[in-house]
Amino acid sequence: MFTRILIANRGEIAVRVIRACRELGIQTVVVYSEADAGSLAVQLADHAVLIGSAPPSDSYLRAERIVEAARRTGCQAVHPGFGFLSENAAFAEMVREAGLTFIGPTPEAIRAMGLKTEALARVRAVGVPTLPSYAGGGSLADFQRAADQLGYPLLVKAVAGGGGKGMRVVRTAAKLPEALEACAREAGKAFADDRLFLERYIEAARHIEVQVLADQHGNMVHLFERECSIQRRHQKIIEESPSPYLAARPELRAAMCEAALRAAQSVNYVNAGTIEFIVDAHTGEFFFLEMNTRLQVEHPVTEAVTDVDLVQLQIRIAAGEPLPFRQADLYQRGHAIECRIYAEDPANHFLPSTGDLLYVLPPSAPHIRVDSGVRTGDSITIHYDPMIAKLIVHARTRPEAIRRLDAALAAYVILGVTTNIAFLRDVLAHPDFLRGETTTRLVERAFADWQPRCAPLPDSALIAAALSLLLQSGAPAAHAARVESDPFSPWARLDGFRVGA
Amino acid sequence: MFTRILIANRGEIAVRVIRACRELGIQTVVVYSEADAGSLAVQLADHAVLIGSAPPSDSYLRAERIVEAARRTGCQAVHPGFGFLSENAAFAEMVREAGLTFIGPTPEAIRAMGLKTEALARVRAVGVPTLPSYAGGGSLADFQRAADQLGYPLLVKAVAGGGGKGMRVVRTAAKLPEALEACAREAGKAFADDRLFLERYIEAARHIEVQVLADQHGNMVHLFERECSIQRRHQKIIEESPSPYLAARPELRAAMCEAALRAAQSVNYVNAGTIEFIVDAHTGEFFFLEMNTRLQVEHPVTEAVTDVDLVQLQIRIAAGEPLPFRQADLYQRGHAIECRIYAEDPANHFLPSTGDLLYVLPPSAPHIRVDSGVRTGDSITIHYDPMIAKLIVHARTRPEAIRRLDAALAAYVILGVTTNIAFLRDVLAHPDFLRGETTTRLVERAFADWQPRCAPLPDSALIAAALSLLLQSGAPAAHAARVESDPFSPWARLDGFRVGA
Amino acid sequence: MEFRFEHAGALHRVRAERDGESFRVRVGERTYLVELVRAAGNELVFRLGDQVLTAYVGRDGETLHLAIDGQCFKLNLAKPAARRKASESGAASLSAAMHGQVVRVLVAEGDLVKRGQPLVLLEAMKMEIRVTAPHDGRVVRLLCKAGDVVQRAQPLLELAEV
Amino acid sequence: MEFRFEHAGALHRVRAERDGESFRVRVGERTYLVELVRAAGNELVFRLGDQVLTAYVGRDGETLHLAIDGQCFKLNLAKPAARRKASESGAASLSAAMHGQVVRVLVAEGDLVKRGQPLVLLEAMKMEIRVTAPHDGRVVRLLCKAGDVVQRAQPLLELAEV
Repeated sequence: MFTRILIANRGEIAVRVIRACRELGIQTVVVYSEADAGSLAVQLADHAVLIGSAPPSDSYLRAERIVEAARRTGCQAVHPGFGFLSENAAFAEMVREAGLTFIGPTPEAIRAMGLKTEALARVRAVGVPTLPSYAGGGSLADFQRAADQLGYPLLVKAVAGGGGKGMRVVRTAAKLPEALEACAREAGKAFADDRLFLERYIEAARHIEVQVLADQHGNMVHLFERECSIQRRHQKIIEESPSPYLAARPELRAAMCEAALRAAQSVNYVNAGTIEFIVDAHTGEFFFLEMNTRLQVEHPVTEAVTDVDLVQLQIRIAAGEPLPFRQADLYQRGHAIECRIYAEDPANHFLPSTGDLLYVLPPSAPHIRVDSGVRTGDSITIHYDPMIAKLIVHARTRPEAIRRLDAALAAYVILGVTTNIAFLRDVLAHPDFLRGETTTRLVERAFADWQPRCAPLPDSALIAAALSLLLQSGAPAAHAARVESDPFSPWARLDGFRVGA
Repeated sequence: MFTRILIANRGEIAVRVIRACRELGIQTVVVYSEADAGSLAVQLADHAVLIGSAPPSDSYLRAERIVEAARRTGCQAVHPGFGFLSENAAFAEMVREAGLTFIGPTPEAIRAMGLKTEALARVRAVGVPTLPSYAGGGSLADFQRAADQLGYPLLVKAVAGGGGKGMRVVRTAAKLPEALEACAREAGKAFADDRLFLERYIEAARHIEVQVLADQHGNMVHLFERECSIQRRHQKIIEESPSPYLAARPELRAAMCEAALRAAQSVNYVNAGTIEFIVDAHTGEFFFLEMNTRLQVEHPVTEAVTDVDLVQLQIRIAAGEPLPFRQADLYQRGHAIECRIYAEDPANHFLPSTGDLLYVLPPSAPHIRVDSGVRTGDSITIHYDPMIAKLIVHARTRPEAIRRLDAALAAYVILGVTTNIAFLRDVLAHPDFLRGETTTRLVERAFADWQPRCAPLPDSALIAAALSLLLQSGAPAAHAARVESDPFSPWARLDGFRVGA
Repeated sequence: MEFRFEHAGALHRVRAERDGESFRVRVGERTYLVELVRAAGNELVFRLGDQVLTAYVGRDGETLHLAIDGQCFKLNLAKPAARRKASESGAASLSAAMHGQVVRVLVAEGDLVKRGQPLVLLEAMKMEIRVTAPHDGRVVRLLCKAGDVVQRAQPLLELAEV
Repeated sequence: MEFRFEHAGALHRVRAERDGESFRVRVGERTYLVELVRAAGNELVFRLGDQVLTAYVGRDGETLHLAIDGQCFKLNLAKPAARRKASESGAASLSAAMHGQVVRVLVAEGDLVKRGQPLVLLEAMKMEIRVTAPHDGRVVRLLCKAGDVVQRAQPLLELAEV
């Protein structure tokens, strides 16, 4: 087993990997940008190495600096987290060539699944259904001809895409040229590859994905599904396991899990990966969308229902250990839901809300889990994803999990930036969500004009505001109350606390 | 369903019940003593009613004041938690007579199981094995004669006992009179009932208990076992489910769970209850010890492996709802361990350590749960149990759960009082514990002369100490660092923050 | 002490003063006797009768951010801010909706534009945001250029109604 | 600034001062360049080379409670406390091991007692604690009576060696 691992990431996923390493008795090194010098990940890691300025292109995407940091600090392996270099085959190769272990699949598997068109051809070859599509590569006229053949609505997607970037739904032929241009621009920026392709667009679609784990000894298992249909602007915001759609269709679940294993085997996959499917809610047909050759943001819901620690398993597999279970040993128990808490304004096109986190108090209650990389005093900046936390709950049944999640969201205090908490609570309370009738367009359809309920200002808020100012104003302190001291307060203490020569 | 519940308790269990009520949408009222005016339970409840001074005899044991508070605040039901009045049949009766619902069993069941000798006779009648014993009631000479017949070692126990109070192991006839006197004194104080009885004492004993749940419609299920063999001074400190002893003996588990159901049925039990057994590790024989007619401190380990929220079920059952599952729907998955973190000194006879909690930072990581009723600034006083928190972890396997618990204990920061954290970590690391070969005497046998490992003072600690004093001394603040502000600091702010007329 | 808070366009006056161990707080015509239970960090716990309330308070300049009972409020401590004024030309300025970088300016000074027409492309956190014309008009003045980093609410251009 | 800390009977001298954006801290013969990362609440985060350390600090009178790297330390800020002194009679006082209430005093002044013999019964948190004689001796003076509430370390009686 490794004794020291470098984490080539930031934020909550870096923290998550550090916590897994602590339980395994492995030391951690994080790399960080100047903007993250005081981050929670830097604080929790055993060592931290500065690799550049805030823009990812000068730090978290600088493969050579990261490999150099790993070598210099005596690490044996590199965990890429998700995003940044996690699906970059050249990085995985560079890590391998430096004599280190990349905690993830081989560069070959990353490359094979990274180019969407190649991935589609591969999985089709092993009998996994895919959406009717046009592989692109031609002129605008070629795209227009292919689009007419596929029929509208259709999706324009980036060949190197992922995470909703470089993707547009097009409903009429007239809008196609504009969509192609916008997608190419976004894709060029995000992936340095502006190639596009077209795909059939399913109106009543559910996004359901299957987690797989494979070791270096030829053993592979699936860890059931996650449903991630609740999305805004093609970004997942609520994920759950089991899928309410598959709960009533065990034979469909079995077929999808089996297809996922075949897809992963088609590239001799090793380590943790996810096969994303789109399911037509009307027909029950499912289609391979893509394989994510890394850990997913929403991996905690799988951990909650299977009791498998995916990050620890990733590390064990990379170290050469065999899987400690067979397929028959695995189970999917209870119901888990995750929601992503963002600094964004759902009433204003989900625009990110940058600023300082004046105060953050995560909820505390049985069977909830908070994965977060920020705390009071940190800032949400323009440079990185504005996610504040993932809140995950687990309960025996789906209705109990929804109630638990709602209570936890109600107790989550975040001051200083606008968040999507009120929005998430309204989505959880929507009749379609409660019935499990979720499609990827629920948010767009039912929450297009969402506004936060305008709560009248209660007197208690005004009392609290006045009291807080009164206490700060230097008026006589309330002696009866317990007033906590902050030894690192920059304000001088008046009680004569002064020691030393 | 109830709309408002009164909680007749304090500390972590009051907080636990409040959290359950929040998920159920039920308002809460807590009663509190003067010492608890600023407690977390008071803060989290919707309403709080002062019922007396710090000594429990003037507050938490004042049944009439509690019932009056419930009536005055419009509650429909009373949750007694554990300890205090939770197993007091007269209190349950008083609640019923006030037209309120007691969230627990009937006064009749409490009474039947509360008198140990009656309880033993009842369960023996339905074929549940009990320890050879002498029912007491006679003179010292009668006790001495019975003891000679039972043979030494034996246990002196209080008829109304529980929680290790009024209990002594006696190994020779010479020590019997002294033990009887001490037990009678303790029992009289703790339970207002100084009657005693004698029981066979098993040297290699394991304490294994079975959780049961019964509704008002005649349905009853068990929720498998908890093993609570790790005890100090007859107080449980580490509890787990499944029991490592029963994991290898499924037929014994089935027999014990079946016996537990029979014992509970013998008093027409309703609501949550626990049947405690002692198991002879050498022979595999099991004997009924007592039934606890209330929630247990260690209920979270059962919740972790069964996904059943016991507190919410208690409330639903009391409201007349039927059990939402049958025995066959229940499962026991993964492995859960709880440890109790006490303000006490394990190197000095586990003497409680009173004082102020200068700083408390519970660990934060996936699949851990912290149930606590105190936070930074609170005090551990002479009046109440010195438990600071229960730390519960859940994992797929027992070794993973142990590693997770150890990492969480290492991350738990408690400043101001001596705690048993280092001791608990040493118990978890003991070869017998790791092998699951736990008996109730492990602590007494292997940790009698335990001392904390004397870590040499690292330079980093001295650096931190000096830096903290330097920052407080009014020396120029470090501008590069992020320094959080505390708006309620009693020390005046120097930056001209002053608003209002 | 009297405090004035602006919230959602309304002005609230609150008087608060100590009264023995408690505080007397007057909100409009209502007077409350408030007992302080705990003030620690950003947390304020107080009692009104047998109700115990917890508020979390943070301050950012003249704005008090406050969470109570699962809801967040922003209270402004200053006098009501001066309304955004039309410029001398009779034009109103269009501002950036968030902190970001200007990718492209799609119009020139003097251009006539239609309601909904894209004027400026911003990028932030890898996302493109399009600033569109809120009404038909004429671009009076450009206040940004491609490559500029702009703050939230910073004016990007002035648009006159025509 | 120089600070002196007593820990486990040993005295440690530490000099700390600002040096630009960092701090220079001298512990014995070793000098560290320390960069402060974060100081918030009771939490202090600092950097030593590429190592990032978090310490939690609380203060109780002249005692600094400190947790770092999973271990707790108590550092005394004052000069080493005066050792417990024998009284004029040549007797040493026996103290309460914890805050509690005296249930019963089992001896009288002048009594000769054996090592291990119970002298006083205390009760705290519903638990009985027995104060026993650490050696054979004579009870010189009783300093408590049944019903007294006693603090941790408060003398209960004086016992002379015989």
